[in-house]
Amino acid sequence: MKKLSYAEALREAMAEEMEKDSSVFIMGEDVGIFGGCFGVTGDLVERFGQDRVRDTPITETAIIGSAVGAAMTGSRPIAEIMFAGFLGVPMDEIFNQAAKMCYMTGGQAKVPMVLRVPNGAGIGAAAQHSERTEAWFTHIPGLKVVYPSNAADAKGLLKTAIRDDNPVMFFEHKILYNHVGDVPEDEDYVVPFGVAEVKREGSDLTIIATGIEVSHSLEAAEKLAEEGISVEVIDPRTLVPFDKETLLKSVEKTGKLLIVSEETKRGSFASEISAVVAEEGLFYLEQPIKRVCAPDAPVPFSSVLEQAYLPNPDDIVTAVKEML
Amino acid sequence: MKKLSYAEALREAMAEEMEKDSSVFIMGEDVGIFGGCFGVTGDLVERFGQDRVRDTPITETAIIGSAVGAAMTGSRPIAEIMFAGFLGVPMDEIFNQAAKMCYMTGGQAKVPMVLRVPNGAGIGAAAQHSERTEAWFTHIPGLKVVYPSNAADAKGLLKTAIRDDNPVMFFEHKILYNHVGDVPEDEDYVVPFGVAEVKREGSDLTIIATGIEVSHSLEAAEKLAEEGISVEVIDPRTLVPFDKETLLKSVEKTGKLLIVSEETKRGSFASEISAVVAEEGLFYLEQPIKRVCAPDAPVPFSSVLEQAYLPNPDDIVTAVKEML
Amino acid sequence: MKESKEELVKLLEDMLVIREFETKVQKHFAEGEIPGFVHLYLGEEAVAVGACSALKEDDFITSTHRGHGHLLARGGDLKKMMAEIFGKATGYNKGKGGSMHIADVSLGILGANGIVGAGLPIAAGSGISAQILDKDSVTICFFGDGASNRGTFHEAINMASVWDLPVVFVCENNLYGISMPQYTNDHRKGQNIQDVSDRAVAYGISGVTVDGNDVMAVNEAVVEAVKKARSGGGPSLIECKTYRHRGHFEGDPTVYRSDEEVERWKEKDPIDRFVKILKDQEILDDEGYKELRNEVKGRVEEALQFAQESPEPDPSEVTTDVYYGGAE
Amino acid sequence: MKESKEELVKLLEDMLVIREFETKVQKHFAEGEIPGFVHLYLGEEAVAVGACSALKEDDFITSTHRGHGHLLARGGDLKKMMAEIFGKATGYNKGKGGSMHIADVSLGILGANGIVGAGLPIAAGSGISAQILDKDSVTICFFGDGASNRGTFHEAINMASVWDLPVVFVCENNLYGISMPQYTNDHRKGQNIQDVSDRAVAYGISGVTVDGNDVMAVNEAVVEAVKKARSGGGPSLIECKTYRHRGHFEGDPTVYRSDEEVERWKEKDPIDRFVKILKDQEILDDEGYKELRNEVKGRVEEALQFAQESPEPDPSEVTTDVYYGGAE
Ligand SMILES: Cc1ncc(C[n+]2csc(CCOP(=O)(O)OP(=O)(O)O)c2C)c(N)n1
Ligand SMILES: Cc1ncc(C[n+]2csc(CCOP(=O)(O)OP(=O)(O)O)c2C)c(N)n1
Ligand SMILES: [Mg+2]
Ligand SMILES: [Mg+2]
Repeated sequence: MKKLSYAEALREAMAEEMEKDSSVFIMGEDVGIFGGCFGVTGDLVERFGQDRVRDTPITETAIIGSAVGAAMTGSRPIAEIMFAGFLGVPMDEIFNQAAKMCYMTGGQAKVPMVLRVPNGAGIGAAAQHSERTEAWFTHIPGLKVVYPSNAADAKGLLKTAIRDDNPVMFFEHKILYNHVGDVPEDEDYVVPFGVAEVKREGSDLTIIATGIEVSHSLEAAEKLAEEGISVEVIDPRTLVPFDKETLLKSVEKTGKLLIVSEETKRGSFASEISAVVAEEGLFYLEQPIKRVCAPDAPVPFSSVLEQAYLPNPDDIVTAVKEML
Repeated sequence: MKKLSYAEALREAMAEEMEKDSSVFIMGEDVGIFGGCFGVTGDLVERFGQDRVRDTPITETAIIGSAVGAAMTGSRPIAEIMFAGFLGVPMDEIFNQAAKMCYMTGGQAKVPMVLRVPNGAGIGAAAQHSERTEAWFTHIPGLKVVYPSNAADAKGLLKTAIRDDNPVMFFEHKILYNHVGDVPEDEDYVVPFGVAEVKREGSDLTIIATGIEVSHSLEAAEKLAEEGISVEVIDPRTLVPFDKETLLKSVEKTGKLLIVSEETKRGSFASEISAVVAEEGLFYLEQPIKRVCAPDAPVPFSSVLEQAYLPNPDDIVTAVKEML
Repeated sequence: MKESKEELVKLLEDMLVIREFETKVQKHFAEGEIPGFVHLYLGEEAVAVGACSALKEDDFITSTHRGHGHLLARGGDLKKMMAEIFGKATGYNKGKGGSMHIADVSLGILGANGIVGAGLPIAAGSGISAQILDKDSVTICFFGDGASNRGTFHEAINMASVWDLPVVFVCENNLYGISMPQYTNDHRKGQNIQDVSDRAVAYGISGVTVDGNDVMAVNEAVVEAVKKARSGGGPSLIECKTYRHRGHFEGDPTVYRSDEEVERWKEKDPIDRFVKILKDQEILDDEGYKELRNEVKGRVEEALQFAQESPEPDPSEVTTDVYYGGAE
Repeated sequence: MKESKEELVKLLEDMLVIREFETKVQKHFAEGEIPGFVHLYLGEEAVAVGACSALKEDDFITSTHRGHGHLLARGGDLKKMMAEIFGKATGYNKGKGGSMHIADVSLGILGANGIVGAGLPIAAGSGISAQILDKDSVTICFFGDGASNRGTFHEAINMASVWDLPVVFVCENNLYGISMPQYTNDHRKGQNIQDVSDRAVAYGISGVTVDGNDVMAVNEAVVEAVKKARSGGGPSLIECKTYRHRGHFEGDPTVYRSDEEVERWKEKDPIDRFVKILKDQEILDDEGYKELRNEVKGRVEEALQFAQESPEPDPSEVTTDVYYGGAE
């Protein structure tokens, strides 16, 4: 094990896969000498050269469209889009090209590409640079959707994503970039898709959360434990494929489900999780399924407003208590 | 009352509003002399001229972006995007400009625009011309999302949309265009947003559906009635705002909820509806909430596959019986 | 450039294949045997054939909604194509794609595409692969005049020019995008310039306009651009002025253009013109042409029969191929 | 064009307001008083001022992420601006927008914008309104060199040219989009042409490049373009070559450019240059300049104080203004 930040873990995953496979390359805005807007690509351009770490013009549509073309012709692109709020720009390329190409061609076309994107609020970046947009992509068949909550998973999941033969949406929470964690040293350490992790065992209530909300939920669980309330916290790690078995088993045990997400509530992936349980685990439930989410509003700028907007550990504690 | 097709009803709504308000105009691809890809705009260019019925280049991004600019400066654009599957192209303009402008400016900016778009499958148009994409937009705060299931609602809701001071996503199901129905003659006939209609009363189970699935559900309800099963069918008519009171009241009565949608299941608006009931009406439920949706796959071309892909009245009948 | 007798006759043959194939599709669409939308390539044969004949085996093309001609010119199998258009299990895409998505990826065809302008970034990406994988393959990107107004045109060509990607952008200017004329003197037009190739200036690359109904002219321009691309010289933009004989899609009443205009262009038919040249140069005689046509007709007829007799896909196929290799 | 003494001094004053305002923002950002991202306009003052001074009251502008200068040049209220940048309830956007979304819609400012290139279609739409509502207003659209590589640039200018929309597209070419140079001799560049204005050819409109650090030159070019637009002559593209003195955003270590380059450009400072001209022409003397600067400094200081003393927004404001006028 070594200590790495989430950002370093991501960089290491890319570096290792690029060492191993010369068809892997990176492209995006300011991923070269600038090192990426959040410093994730760092020194990779020095190590692998400008051909394999490509600074692009401001051209999200072409970045993703060309990633599709590169992936179809033998390369394995890792494309970075600077903010999840910009994903509307190359949405057609994701939706109509990357996601559907295999199906439309009757299984002929292989599109092994990873789209890395910083997600979420908390840095005062306001309405167009703070969004959570993963729900859109869970609604697009043909994509896989990944969202690591810690450094080890960041590395292991990104390596799996790069090796996958399908388009993978890889969300990274901005606030997590500097979070440091233990990461296995083994170069072959990978985290498989579709396997949730029970981050904390408990018997009174199940919380499911992704990204930064995993930390928030664990913090809330800790506080609740002091009051004798036992909360189980599940991190699905990948939204598509989604490990519903682990979740259903937990809900069977606890009888209560709280879904925590910084997404705006309506139409969120939190809603999807709720629907899965309402369809396949209804009789386990002793209480309504609660979603603690952001309100249905854009992300405000002012720090006071942004903090009011985002669900925090206290909100989680309150919600849990209401359910008991 | 007069008999109009869904397409004619839409055209009449636009014509009446354009007569009344000279700031209302239409733009889109082939909406002029061609009359619209599905014939909805028809002869409007002859009646209102090329200035107010604007044929655009193939330029979805500029269509929606300019609609935002026009709406902010005193006009009331009605923009047509030819297929709901193309909405990825102007997604940024919808998400980051139309939907957020009012909020970002602290309430200064008014963006009264309607985005009309044909939705859904059933005509062999394959993966990129058959999608249901409304769920994305329900997840975008600042938009209203409308989906009429019949000619009268088409007219009444479109008039409300044109008069609304906010961006409205107006989905139309392709298969419905030729459906003829009774439409009130009154020029001031409008249908308010956020008011569901109980299309058929019943006591054993509640079905909620939009667009073409309302017809399918009513057909299924008819068949089930012959077997003595009493199904209530609800059409929310607008997804945002969503009339949850009507739904919850119905579920309280019947104890069972089936959601029918041609959307691909994961991340659909069907999931959102389920989540709302699992959160606010759980104790009414005697059975798990079932979602009868399209599978998580792109829309296939072959008619055999497309029919297998789409939920039909028989699928609804089967699902209802499983729930009783 | 094509010069030998065999090469020239092959150009004609390729155009005839498209002509006969599309005529068959037209007929059977009208008879209700083909679902969905069909956009025919009739009248534009010289572009696909002139361009694709400039490529070698491991090159690539991207195609459009009007893609049958591109696939055929690239050597697509007539049977699998016709079967796909009929939505049959034996089709290239197992009936999942249909006319608008028909492709043979093994021939380097990176998809027909239902999204206008979507092929341009994909072609750029194929060009990136050549650099990453250190191959000398070139990609031809077909797109329409209408597509040249989309942002993808701008972004993809800009990217290709910045990185000297080996891509040849071939604009099929058939004067319309559905009902919208490419250029007129009033406000109803796709763009405010007569020649799409003028746009090359915006990217610092070379742009030319050629007679798209002259298969030799197309071939000559594309051969040169391919050579340049293959040797690291970067992308080019070639505009081919041509005309579609049919409506935008089958069923289009074409209210937006006059019968006279159609007739004028039919007089410039790329096949008739090329046949005349071959006859004038005594490369082909009446008999030989007839024979060639009959032979082609026979192949297309066979393909039709294959399609008609092929089985429908099994409904269980609906959910396969969502992910490559099967698993989610 | 500006000619009178008052007009010329007003140009200087407007530039000074931007200079002082941005310098204040820089300082207080560094002190941690301002959240989020801040992109300063220092060094580019001549563009906003030269352009906005060509407009009349009911004209419009669209702005960018680097928008303070545009708003100030258009007459924005210093207090409300500073308060917004501080995220206060008294700000233009009630603290909901911040630096990147700051706007005064009543002044015809259609939003700063965090999405690069988003303003171009919005400006086209404002141009459409002029036609629909039969008004003679003109819209200036500011955008960067980097933005000119986005599809929105292409689609919006194409639309504007096709319909002769009254829009003046003003490209602020400050040589970089974050770390990416606009043009170089190698593969690392935003575009393969030296002058963004060359792109006008692609739309059949006029395109010119001017010295963006010369407020008179900018004003002259924009005045002419506005006149043309107002009289139905359609859009123009004006490229202003300029330079940002600071990093892309505050906190940018600017590893991608040399100190010498920065120094070279500081020598071309638009304000110093214009002051020299005014002094040479004896329109302004040292004393007058000092007075003007002090007066401006005072106003900015007042605005700062207002911002600092203003209350934070009430948390309940989070969910208001999602829809215009309140109701869902
Ligand atoms: C992004 C997008 N917008 C609109 C359409 C609808 N559409 C299909 S073909 C077409 C016209 C295309 O014109 P052009 O590029 O000139 O090709 P042509 O049909 O003339 O060969 C349009 C508008 C589409 N498929 N995709
Ligand atoms: C669509 C989009 N892509 C990327 C970004 C991130 N970004 C913000 S400013 C910027 C550079 C813009 O360059 P330019 O247009 O030249 O304006 P400048 O900052 O130089 O004034 C980038 C890439 C963004 N905000 N929006
Ligand atoms: Mg065309
Ligand atoms: Mg710049």
